[in-house]
Amino acid sequence: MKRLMNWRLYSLLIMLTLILAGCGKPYLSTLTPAGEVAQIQYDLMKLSTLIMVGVIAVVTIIFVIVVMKFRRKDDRIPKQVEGSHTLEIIWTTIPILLLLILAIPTVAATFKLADVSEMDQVNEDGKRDALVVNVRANLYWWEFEYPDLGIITGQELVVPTDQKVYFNLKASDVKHSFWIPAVGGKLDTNTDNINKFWLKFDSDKSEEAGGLFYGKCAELCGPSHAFMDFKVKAVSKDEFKQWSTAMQNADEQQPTTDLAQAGQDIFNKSCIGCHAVTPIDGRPEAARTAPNLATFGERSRIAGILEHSEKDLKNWLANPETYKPGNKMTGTYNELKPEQLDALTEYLMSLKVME
Amino acid sequence: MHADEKMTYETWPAAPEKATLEAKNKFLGFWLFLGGETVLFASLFATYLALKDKVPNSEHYLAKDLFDLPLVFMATMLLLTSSLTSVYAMYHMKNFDFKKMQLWLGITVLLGAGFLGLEIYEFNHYVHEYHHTFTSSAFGSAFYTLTGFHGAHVAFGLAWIITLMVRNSGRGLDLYNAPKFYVASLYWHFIDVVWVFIFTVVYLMGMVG
Amino acid sequence: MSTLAQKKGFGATLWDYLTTVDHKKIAILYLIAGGFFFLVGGLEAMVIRIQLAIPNNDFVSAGFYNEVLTMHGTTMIFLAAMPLVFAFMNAVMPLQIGARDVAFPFVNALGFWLFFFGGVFLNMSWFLGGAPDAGWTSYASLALESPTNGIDFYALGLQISGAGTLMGGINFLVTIINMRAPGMTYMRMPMFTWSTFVTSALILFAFPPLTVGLFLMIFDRMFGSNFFDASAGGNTIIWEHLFWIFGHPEVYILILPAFGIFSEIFAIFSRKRLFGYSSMVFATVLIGFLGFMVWAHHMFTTGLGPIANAIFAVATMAIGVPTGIKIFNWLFTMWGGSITFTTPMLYAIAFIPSFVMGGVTGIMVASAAADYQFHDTYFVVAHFHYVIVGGVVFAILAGTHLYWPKMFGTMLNEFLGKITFWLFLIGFHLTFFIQHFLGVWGMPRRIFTFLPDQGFETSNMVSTIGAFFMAVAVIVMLINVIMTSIKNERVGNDPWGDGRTLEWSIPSPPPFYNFKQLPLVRGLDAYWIEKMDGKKGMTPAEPLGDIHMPNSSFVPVVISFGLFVAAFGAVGIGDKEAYGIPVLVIGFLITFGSMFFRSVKDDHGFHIHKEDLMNDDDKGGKA
Amino acid sequence: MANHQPTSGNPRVDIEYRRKKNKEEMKHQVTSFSLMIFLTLIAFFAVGYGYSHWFIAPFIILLAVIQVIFQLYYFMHMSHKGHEAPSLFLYSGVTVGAITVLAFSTIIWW
Ligand code: HEA
Ligand code: HEA
Ligand code: HEC
Ligand code: CUA
Ligand SMILES: [Cu+2]
Repeated sequence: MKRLMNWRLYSLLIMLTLILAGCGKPYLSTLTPAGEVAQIQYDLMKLSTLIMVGVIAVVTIIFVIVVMKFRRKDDRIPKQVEGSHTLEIIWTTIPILLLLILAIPTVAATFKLADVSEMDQVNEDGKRDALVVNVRANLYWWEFEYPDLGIITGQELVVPTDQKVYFNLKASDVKHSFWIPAVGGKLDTNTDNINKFWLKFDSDKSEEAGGLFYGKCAELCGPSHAFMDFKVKAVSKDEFKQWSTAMQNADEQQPTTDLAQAGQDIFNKSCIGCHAVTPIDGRPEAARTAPNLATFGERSRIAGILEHSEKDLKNWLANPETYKPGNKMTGTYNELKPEQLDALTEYLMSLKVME
Repeated sequence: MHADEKMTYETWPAAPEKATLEAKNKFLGFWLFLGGETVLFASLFATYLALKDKVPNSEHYLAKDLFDLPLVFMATMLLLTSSLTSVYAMYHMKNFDFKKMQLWLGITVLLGAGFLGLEIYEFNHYVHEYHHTFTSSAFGSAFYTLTGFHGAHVAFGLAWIITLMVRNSGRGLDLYNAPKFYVASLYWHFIDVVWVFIFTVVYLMGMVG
Repeated sequence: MSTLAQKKGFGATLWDYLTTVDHKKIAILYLIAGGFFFLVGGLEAMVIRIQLAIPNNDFVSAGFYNEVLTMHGTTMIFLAAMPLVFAFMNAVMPLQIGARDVAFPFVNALGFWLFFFGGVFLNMSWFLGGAPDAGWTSYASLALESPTNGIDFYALGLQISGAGTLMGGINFLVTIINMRAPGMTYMRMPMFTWSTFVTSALILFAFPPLTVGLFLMIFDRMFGSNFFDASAGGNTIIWEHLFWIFGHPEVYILILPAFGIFSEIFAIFSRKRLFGYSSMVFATVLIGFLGFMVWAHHMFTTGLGPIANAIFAVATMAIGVPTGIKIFNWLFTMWGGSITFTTPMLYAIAFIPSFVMGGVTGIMVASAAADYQFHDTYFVVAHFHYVIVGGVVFAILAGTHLYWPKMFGTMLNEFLGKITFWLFLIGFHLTFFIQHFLGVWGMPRRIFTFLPDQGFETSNMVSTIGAFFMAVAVIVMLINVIMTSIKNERVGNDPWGDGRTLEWSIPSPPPFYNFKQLPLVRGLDAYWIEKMDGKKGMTPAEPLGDIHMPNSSFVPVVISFGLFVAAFGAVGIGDKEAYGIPVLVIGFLITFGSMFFRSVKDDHGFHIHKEDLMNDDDKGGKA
Repeated sequence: MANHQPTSGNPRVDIEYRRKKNKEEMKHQVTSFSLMIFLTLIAFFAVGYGYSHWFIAPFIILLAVIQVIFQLYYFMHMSHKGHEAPSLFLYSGVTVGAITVLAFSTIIWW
């Protein structure tokens, strides 16, 4: 009997762990932490879950006893008990102790995660060593600016692994929230101020997740809030170096085929007013009203959600509204004919900085 | 004691504002309401403090450029004095002297109206001299909302006291209307309390930057 | 006065309810209106769940989903849960303290009608261009951008109904402080009365910040001010603070009455006095107090900085302690008792594990650093539905069964009641348990759909199936209500047999003056004490005398209607429509005119004479 | 019941006594009024003379608080018996309000 119970409990636990870890995707789940921040938070989650399961267990045990043992059997009037001081003291102090066990690491972690002092530190050359990314959230798309490197990307954040990356967060229209679940908790992008925090991307975990983390907008921001996804490419420090150098040196890319040339012509007529195609964009923020497309050919998604295929790109260009209701591109250019779509697709897909 | 009993000088109780159950309820209910009003005004003050001198560009006037001490001082004196006159009114109410109560209430109303007049003049002045309006900046919005809420309270208090005076002018004091007068005077004092903080926090602290 | 009424026509009954100032009838009005809005909010919940059943679903569009989502939250909190607890407070609290009515019967009616017209106004948005779509929290930057008039309806509607709630709160406070029967000291008040007291105090202090916040929102949207416009120096965080300074106490405004109802149920159906009564009182007050110190736990990710986050995290956790005290006291009320499993008791029993699960996830999200992960995910959705549905809705359902005989004089069917219970319980856990996992797997809340291949499919389907169980449960309950009303088998004073407090000492439903003679209270559980002493009823504390009663009045409806009209005017002004200002003025004229009328016209009420009371059989609840 | 005042049995004497009490109280009221005016004057003068900001702000707020206490306890009679519930709720309101003001002036800094 006891064996059976044990066995049941054991399998139950295994099942629970499986559900807990198994179903979450490594590129998305907070239960597969892929960096220091997420790890700290995961540890807190585990600690609190442990305490809470304990609390629930105690309550459940008393509960079951009470409900089993004190069912009405006869018409006697039970003794009218007023209370018990001993019990009161017990169930006041034990919860306080449990909460202290949770509160201390909570406070420690809160301060640790908010420590961005390195952002202001400069070395002898008057430059900072820390890698800083300015994140600007816009209705349904993200812009990532590397102020010290002078480059800008849209929709896809590229970061080096195993080092702290610091973020300046803000929104240009309404409030959004910047969240890469597997790598660390979220922080809001406000319209009023700049929020700062840091994240760290673990190289091994990143490999397990396929080198690509899912990022999400976590604050209701309008109809397409559900689709305000972005992706994070975590690469080694060397690769990051290569990438950023390539970005810095990327000139305006010249089309290699006639079709792409035709695409560029259309683009320069209808789209360039909003979209830039070089990673170095000197215009002020307010003028940068659309994702930078310099690396579009190397993207993993279109508009954050669609597959990176020619078919999807044509669909998107033909009718963005179906894919992202309320997006800010719909209706800003003339309807595109199939051959124009072909040309634009050819051109856009050829936009790359890494060869 | 019933609210509709005819009262005389002899039978008039010491605390007419709390002599019947209805009166006690009204008295307490009104105090609780003032407790809520405290939070209401605190929220407005908090908003004002957060938005003080928050303007879109450097062309806007700030608190220290706007305010005019003598004007505020006059307004303050009017309102403070009106608080005292309403105390006089309640003093006579307790002594069952209806005529004198009405007289002092009348003075209170005049002082209150004077205050309101000054406030309207002041707002007008800011709008025309400084283009400091409700819509010109967050500072403007917060300033006019806080002072305007107070001004609206003054206006409402005036209307209330006048209504009471007119309605009861023909019939003198009884236990039905005494609590009404008392509660109205509490309201009036509360308006004064709020003003004390407005002139301190908004005007005086605004002056010193 | 049409008081000792016999059978009346429909028109007369309707007029009776439109003009009533009787707390028992107002309770019924709250029950009906709140119940109606609960169905509306539930229907909206079903739309949410159907839309989320499968990935990339197009049952509703993105924009419409946001409207449904916002209205679900707003309706449930403001127009369903709160009025429903108000229904029980109105129905029961005056009886529990041995009062003949609330302190301000007129204001009580006014409070109801303001709530009602505010709620109707809010829902008019569906037909007038679109409902609000910025979430029930209506965060300022999004709310200002929202293209339809929805947000205007939200701000104005909540302003009107909020005024009603505030009046209700003050009214209950004064009633409890001033109108307790002889012998009913504070420490002899039933737990439900205590929770009404603390809840009302929370209302008194929590609603003004909401009022201010809504005014700022109205001014910004309709009158061109710049409170939340960063480019003009404004700041959206002000709205967040104001909303949550209100919003957090609000959740305790909902749960404390629920705690009160359960306290009564545990005592009645265990036949035992509430264990640790004084610590229960203390815990209730403490929860109310702490409720004002923790609001920023909804804003951990706003960027307030580590100091604020740490302080608010620790303060929030502290609330677990008094709540725990209550949980254990309930368990030990049952301990050694003689438990019967009636429908109300089933809800109360199920409430304990359900609420504890919701409460402990509350402590988990209170851990600021961890909340950076939980915030705005389905984990939070799971948390608050566990406390709200497992706490508040269970209490409302339990209270409905418990107090139905007291309010209507007939018992709801126990068999159907238990079917409702089991369906609802199963559906509830099925719907919301899995959402904890969805949250930590990375599913944000307030998304109108989700993409496949993120691991969300199965769990969302499970959740939707659970919601259908709840819907069926609610439908069974509606059938129960209809059947019971048709059968209409009358019951006596104390239909559950083990009533402990004063309300069970008088007929069901009580006569309109409640107590022929005010009862003398000799201790906690006043009626139980008398029963144990072998007495039939309460000992009167006064000789039979005339009873003073307030007059009915139609003015509350008119006052509220005036604001309803004025609100349309305000919306018009926001749209720069020509009709705006005149309509606003007409509305205010109606309101202030009727207020003026009310204050100028003396209303001394009337007296029921001793002789009439004596003729009134013994149905007048001899004390 | 609150309307049962201590009586000497002779209504006339009582009334005389009460009138005298009222009169005395009215004197206190006038005194506190003068004090309030005085405090106001100090506040305005302090600002008029332009002392340092760090001194003036707390100083005039203190004056305001004192003045308000006069209002509450004398003008609004909170010093009288039967004001337990009013003061409980007023102070609760003040507490909530103070927390609000504190929060708005500390954690909305940008
Ligand atoms: C009835 C409503 C209700 C109740 C009672 C509660 C109760 C609590 N809530 Fe909840 N909450 C909501 C309704 C409610 N909440 C809603 C609606 C939201 C979302 C709003 C929105 O964003 O839309 C929310 C969101 C919310 C957040 C913000 C999450 C986020 O958005 O990121 C937080 C964070 O701290 C929180 C905490 C708590 C805590 C600590 C309690 C505590 O009071 C719980 C205390 C109870 C227990 C702890 C269980 C019993 C205790 C014991 C058995 C003793 C032993 C226990 C321990 C030692 C732990 N709640
Ligand atoms: C009192 C509060 C309350 C209650 C009782 C409920 C009850 C329910 N809620 Fe609610 N919910 C909120 C308050 C509440 N909710 C709030 C505040 C939010 C946040 C909103 C926001 O983000 O802004 C929210 C958000 C919310 C979400 C998240 C949406 C999102 O983030 O995108 C979901 C999703 O599952 C959900 C589901 C449900 C369900 C299935 C129920 C069920 O328990 C409902 C059960 C009731 C029924 C099923 C009745 C159905 C009745 C019928 C079918 C009969 C109809 C027929 C006639 C008219 C005759 N709710
Ligand atoms: C108003 C300015 C505007 C114009 C003009 C415009 N776009 Fe866009 N475009 C946007 C915005 C805003 C987005 C982001 C939409 C979203 O994700 O919500 C976008 C997104 C895109 C994307 C997906 C971006 C990515 O990073 O995945 C592509 C590709 C694109 N646009 C191409 C075009 C082409 C081709 C044209 C011209 C025919 C064009 N755009 C014209 C504003 C514009
Ligand atoms: Cu951006 Cu949600
Ligand atoms: Cu909260």
